Amino acid sequence: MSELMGSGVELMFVGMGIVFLFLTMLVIAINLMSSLVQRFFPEAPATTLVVPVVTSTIDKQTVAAITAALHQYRNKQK
Amino acid sequence: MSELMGSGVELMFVGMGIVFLFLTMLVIAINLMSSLVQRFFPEAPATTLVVPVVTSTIDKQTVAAITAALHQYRNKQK
Amino acid sequence: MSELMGSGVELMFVGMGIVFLFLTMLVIAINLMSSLVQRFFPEAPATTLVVPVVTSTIDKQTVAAITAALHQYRNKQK
Amino acid sequence: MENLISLWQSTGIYNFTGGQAFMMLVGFLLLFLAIKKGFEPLLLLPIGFGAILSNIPVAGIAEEGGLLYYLYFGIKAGIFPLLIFMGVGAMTDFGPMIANPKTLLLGAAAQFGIFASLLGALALNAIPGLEFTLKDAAAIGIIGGADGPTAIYVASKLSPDLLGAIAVAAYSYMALVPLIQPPIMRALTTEDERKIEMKQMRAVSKAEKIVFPLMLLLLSILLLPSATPLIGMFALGNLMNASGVVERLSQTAQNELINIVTIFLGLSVGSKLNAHAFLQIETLGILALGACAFAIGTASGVIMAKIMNRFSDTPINPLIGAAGVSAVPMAARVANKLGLESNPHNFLLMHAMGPNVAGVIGSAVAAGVLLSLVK
Amino acid sequence: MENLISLWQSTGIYNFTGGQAFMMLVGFLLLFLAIKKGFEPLLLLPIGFGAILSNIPVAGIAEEGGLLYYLYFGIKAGIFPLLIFMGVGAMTDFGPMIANPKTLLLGAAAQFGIFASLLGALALNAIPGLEFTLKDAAAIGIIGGADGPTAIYVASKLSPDLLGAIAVAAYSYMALVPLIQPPIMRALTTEDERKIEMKQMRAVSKAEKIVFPLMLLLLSILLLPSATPLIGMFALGNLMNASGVVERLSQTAQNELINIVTIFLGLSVGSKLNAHAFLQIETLGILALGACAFAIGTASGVIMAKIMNRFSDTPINPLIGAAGVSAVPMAARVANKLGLESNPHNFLLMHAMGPNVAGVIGSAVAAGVLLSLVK
Amino acid sequence: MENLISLWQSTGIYNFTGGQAFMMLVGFLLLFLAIKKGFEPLLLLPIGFGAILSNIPVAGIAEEGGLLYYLYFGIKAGIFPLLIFMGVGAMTDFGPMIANPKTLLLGAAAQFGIFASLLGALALNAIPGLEFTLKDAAAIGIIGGADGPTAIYVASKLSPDLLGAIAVAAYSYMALVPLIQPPIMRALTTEDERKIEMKQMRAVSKAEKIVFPLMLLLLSILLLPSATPLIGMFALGNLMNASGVVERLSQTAQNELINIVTIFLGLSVGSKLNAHAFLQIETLGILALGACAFAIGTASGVIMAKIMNRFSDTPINPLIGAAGVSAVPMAARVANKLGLESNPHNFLLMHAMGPNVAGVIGSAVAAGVLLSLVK
Ligand code: NA
Ligand code: NA
Ligand code: NA
Repeated sequence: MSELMGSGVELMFVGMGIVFLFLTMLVIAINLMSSLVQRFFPEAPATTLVVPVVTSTIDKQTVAAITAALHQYRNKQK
Repeated sequence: MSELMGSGVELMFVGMGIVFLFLTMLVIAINLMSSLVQRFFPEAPATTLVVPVVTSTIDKQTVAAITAALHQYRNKQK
Repeated sequence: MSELMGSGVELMFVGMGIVFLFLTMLVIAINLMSSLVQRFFPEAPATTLVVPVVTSTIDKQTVAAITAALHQYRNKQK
Repeated sequence: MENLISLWQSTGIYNFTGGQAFMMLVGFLLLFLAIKKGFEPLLLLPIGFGAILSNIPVAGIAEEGGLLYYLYFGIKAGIFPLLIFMGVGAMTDFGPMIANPKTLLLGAAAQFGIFASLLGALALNAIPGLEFTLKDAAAIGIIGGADGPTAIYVASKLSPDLLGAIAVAAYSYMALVPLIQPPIMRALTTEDERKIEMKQMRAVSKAEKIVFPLMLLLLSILLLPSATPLIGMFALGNLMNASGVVERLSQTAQNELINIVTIFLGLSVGSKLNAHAFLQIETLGILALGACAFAIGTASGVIMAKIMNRFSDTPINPLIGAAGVSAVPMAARVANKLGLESNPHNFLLMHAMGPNVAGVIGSAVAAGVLLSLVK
Repeated sequence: MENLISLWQSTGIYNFTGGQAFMMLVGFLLLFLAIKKGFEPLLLLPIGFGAILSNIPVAGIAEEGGLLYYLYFGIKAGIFPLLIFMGVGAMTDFGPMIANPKTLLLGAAAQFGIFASLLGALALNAIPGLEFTLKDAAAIGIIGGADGPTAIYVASKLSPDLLGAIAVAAYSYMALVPLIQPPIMRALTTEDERKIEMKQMRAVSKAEKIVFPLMLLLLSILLLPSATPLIGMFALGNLMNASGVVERLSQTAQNELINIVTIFLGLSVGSKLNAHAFLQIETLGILALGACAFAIGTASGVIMAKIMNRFSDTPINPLIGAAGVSAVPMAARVANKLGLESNPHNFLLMHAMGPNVAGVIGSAVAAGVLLSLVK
Repeated sequence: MENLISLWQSTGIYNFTGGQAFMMLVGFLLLFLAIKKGFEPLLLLPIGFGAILSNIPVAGIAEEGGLLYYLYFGIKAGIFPLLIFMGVGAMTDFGPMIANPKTLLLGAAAQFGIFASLLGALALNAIPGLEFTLKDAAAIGIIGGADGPTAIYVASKLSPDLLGAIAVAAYSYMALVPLIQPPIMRALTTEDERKIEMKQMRAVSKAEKIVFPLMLLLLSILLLPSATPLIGMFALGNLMNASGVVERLSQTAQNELINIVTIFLGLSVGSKLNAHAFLQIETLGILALGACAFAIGTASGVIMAKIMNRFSDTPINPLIGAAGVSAVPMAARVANKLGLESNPHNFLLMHAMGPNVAGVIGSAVAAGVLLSLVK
């Protein structure tokens, strides 16, 4: 039993050690990678998609048309 | 052979009996459940989706736009 | 080894023979089939779907509405 | 030269047996019915194609190591029909049935077709050459349930040799419901009865739709555990849809998953359409009994509705009794169509959906009885 | 008559054991939590349903030949959790973490919950009747990883008997993150600390997002091969998405495939909720330890953030340390919510996503350590 | 301390063999080609990733009990390539080929690449150290079919050890079609020939498109049953699409199902890229022969077109002969591009689709010959 607890404690130290070691190396690797990529492949940053939320300013009929079209489309898909 | 028919007849009576018993109990259970739900969770009834069928009153250009957009969307999905 | 090459050469002749035989028979079969179908089931040829590309002539608001609707639709789907 | 001879000896022409050729014709017939006649194409097209593939000489597509051999495991283990049942459950709306629970009794009555054709199968044993065991008879009877996955599930457990013929009969007759049912429905009802308008249904709340599948499952657990694989998966699909909290799972169960399983199930059922098992006098018996089962189920449903009409204060149009055989949603549409013929303002579709989905439950219950009593 | 008796003897009522009835109640409770309370419904609904199905007497749905028996193979072989991990990888955006790599350390610190509860499990052996082996303790500890597929993968390898309880605990506590974390976060931080605004992140280029999963995989190959099944499938999904060249595969991995596997995985996990394995004093221990694991992980993350804040020139809001337990994205949302309470202009969501996804990597690494050292 | 040592002894660094490291590099190279160069990413990305995963020391992902071990069953049993073929069939439009059936002969001629490289493989046995059996040679030759699933199907049956190299060669060369073909096409044709405009095609009716797959299947049943698994599944997919009655099954076969199987197939093919099987002089031979196969197939197609042009009253642009190798649709696009270079009004794409899809049939037929004669 006490031996088992000993294994557990050891496992805790080794385990947390590995976790920190691994993630610390990953931090270093990311920093290295980022600077390499930014130097050698200086591409424009990926912009996130912006979806205009304008529904409120559009007359009801248009929305109804879209709903109907989507419904037809969806039914056709099945 | 005759014994087999006997088993069959018995199976018919037992089977239809169970089917009716089961579904009758389900009728009772539904009635009970509905009244309980309606008393203790008197939520607004779920309205069925109404799809406005207004396509005819919408000018052709809008429909064409939707079709094109759907097509693009659909292609993007793949 | 030489025997193996012999098998290979034979396989080549037999193989290409079968491939040509098969596809030639398929040519004949298609011609036969097409004339039979055209005689006995003279249906209108299947027209390919034409998707009107009219997005450019439609005002921006409509397109925005469609985008928003599609987005909502898509999110609902998930 | 040797190669040419060995190639010739490996052609289909050289190796064909009459039985294989005939079964391939059956396969092509099923494809014709599916494509040209629109008979249950989602199932009959893969089944017909499977029948063709599995009867190709030499190729061994349905033999050990072949594709259809592997796919068939999904039927042998009961996995495919249960997954289809889950998808069907997710597509089913129990609203109309909850609004008018007594229509459940119509779904019960229509199961008489199952037991009547079971008896019929045993009676056919009088014909020399036919020897249906009780298991065979039960598997044949289930055709009367008018429910594909249930029929395949029961047949795969009780009488796998007859599976091909039973599945083909079940789906063919389901496609023929618009032809089989109307004459029976007309014969058993008067013009006045067919004109009966039913009062509008109440709306059913979301809570009721969520509780129902659980209640159904619970009842089945308490009374008939042997039906719980079928009813359980059906209830699971229904609950996924009704609860609204796992929309993406429900959509997948109703679409991609059921589509994939349908392709596999159809092909594997087709692989059971081999000459050895199908070209027997038994098959003619199965086809005949299947037609009877549908007819008797239809009649029982209509008669039950007439009986209930006598004791009920709210009127029931007897036509909706015919929808109790299941065959969702064709049977409900047939009832609606006949109703409109007699009374152009009489829309029975929603009212017929109650007995229609009740029929699915009814045949699953009947399947449970057969699975637990027929050993 | 015989039939009736044999039917009665095959009813659920006749055959029920107390344990089965209780486990069914547990199943219904899980359904209630999933549907009514919105607790991780995508997993808890199928798990709850699987618990009910597998405890039905007579039916044998989870026994050899039953549906859940076959589905469970996907867990036993480790296939399901790995496919889910691939889908999760495809859904994960490592952008915020790459923009601010040192948040990875928060994801490391939060894994202390895993090892602390592992020790806790061993300590509980002092209670008579409890006998957790080192494997059991490791499988219990992994609950603290707050990552469902990782917990199921590890438990299926180390302690399959406890799998049901561990999976239920993991998903339940993940759903409870908005309740468990805030008091701990408030207790360990001052109002001023919670007000800290973090500086806006730089944009991360597509090339970095493509290289990252490969780098992660490589590191794991070199240091910890035992973690590569998990990290590898996660990296594969992430690469499919980030590369943009296999959009249709990425979409399928994120949607239909993960949905299908989620249904199957949930049902199979549920099939491990049988009375024999679940109704043990061990289960109470597991539930208690799981709660501790989450609490300790949360605290470790917050404390680590406070320590880093002391040595860092750019300020770090300690609240985002709590997101290091993973439980994506709830833990990040909790951090965001608490931040807004103290400072209405403080949007921490994106900043908390870094430690949040780092926590997934951290627990996969911890899983690798346990799988390779606990024999 | 013991733990630390045992952990160190379980790291990848400690256990790496040179062969594994090299194969991992091959895997990364494939990922680079897929992502950066856009070489058949749908296949080469999963294959490359599978190569990496299967060469990780200690982890055993491709060994018994590992994920790739289980997935590989789908290839060993021939299930994955056949399902992909069904999906490809559903995506294929035979219209252009039915409108101009004699282009089928171009698809026949281009299969000469298969048999020429088969002979080449046997000739290479003259080199000491190389010992290709007839089966190996046949499996290598099929690379010339320029059709991925066919190559994988044949290789898995005839020469599973070479499967990895063959699949990689097949997909790589398919991606290289735009580089390999043009010089050969230019060398074998005159400017005037490349300018030939082809007359507009007739429209093909829906009925013809429905009958065609059945006719194809029937011919294959009668003449070459060994090709029916491939041709049958292809015809099934095509019929599902052309018939229009099972739209939802057709969509699923073309999208989700083929996507799921593509991920699994790619990973499993990658798992055959292990040092033991791949790092052999044979692999160099396979790569060299594969390139020859493509070149010879292209040349045969072009020459056949020139011969046909001499005897035909309607003009045929010899460029479309090159599309006969299959590699759908790249080869047809190459023909179109070269046609436009010589004559800006010459759109050959639709005309090249005929031989292009004929090439798929042609290589399936050649596969059938090999499978039935090479024992
Ligand atoms: Na029924
Ligand atoms: Na974690
Ligand atoms: Na080809």
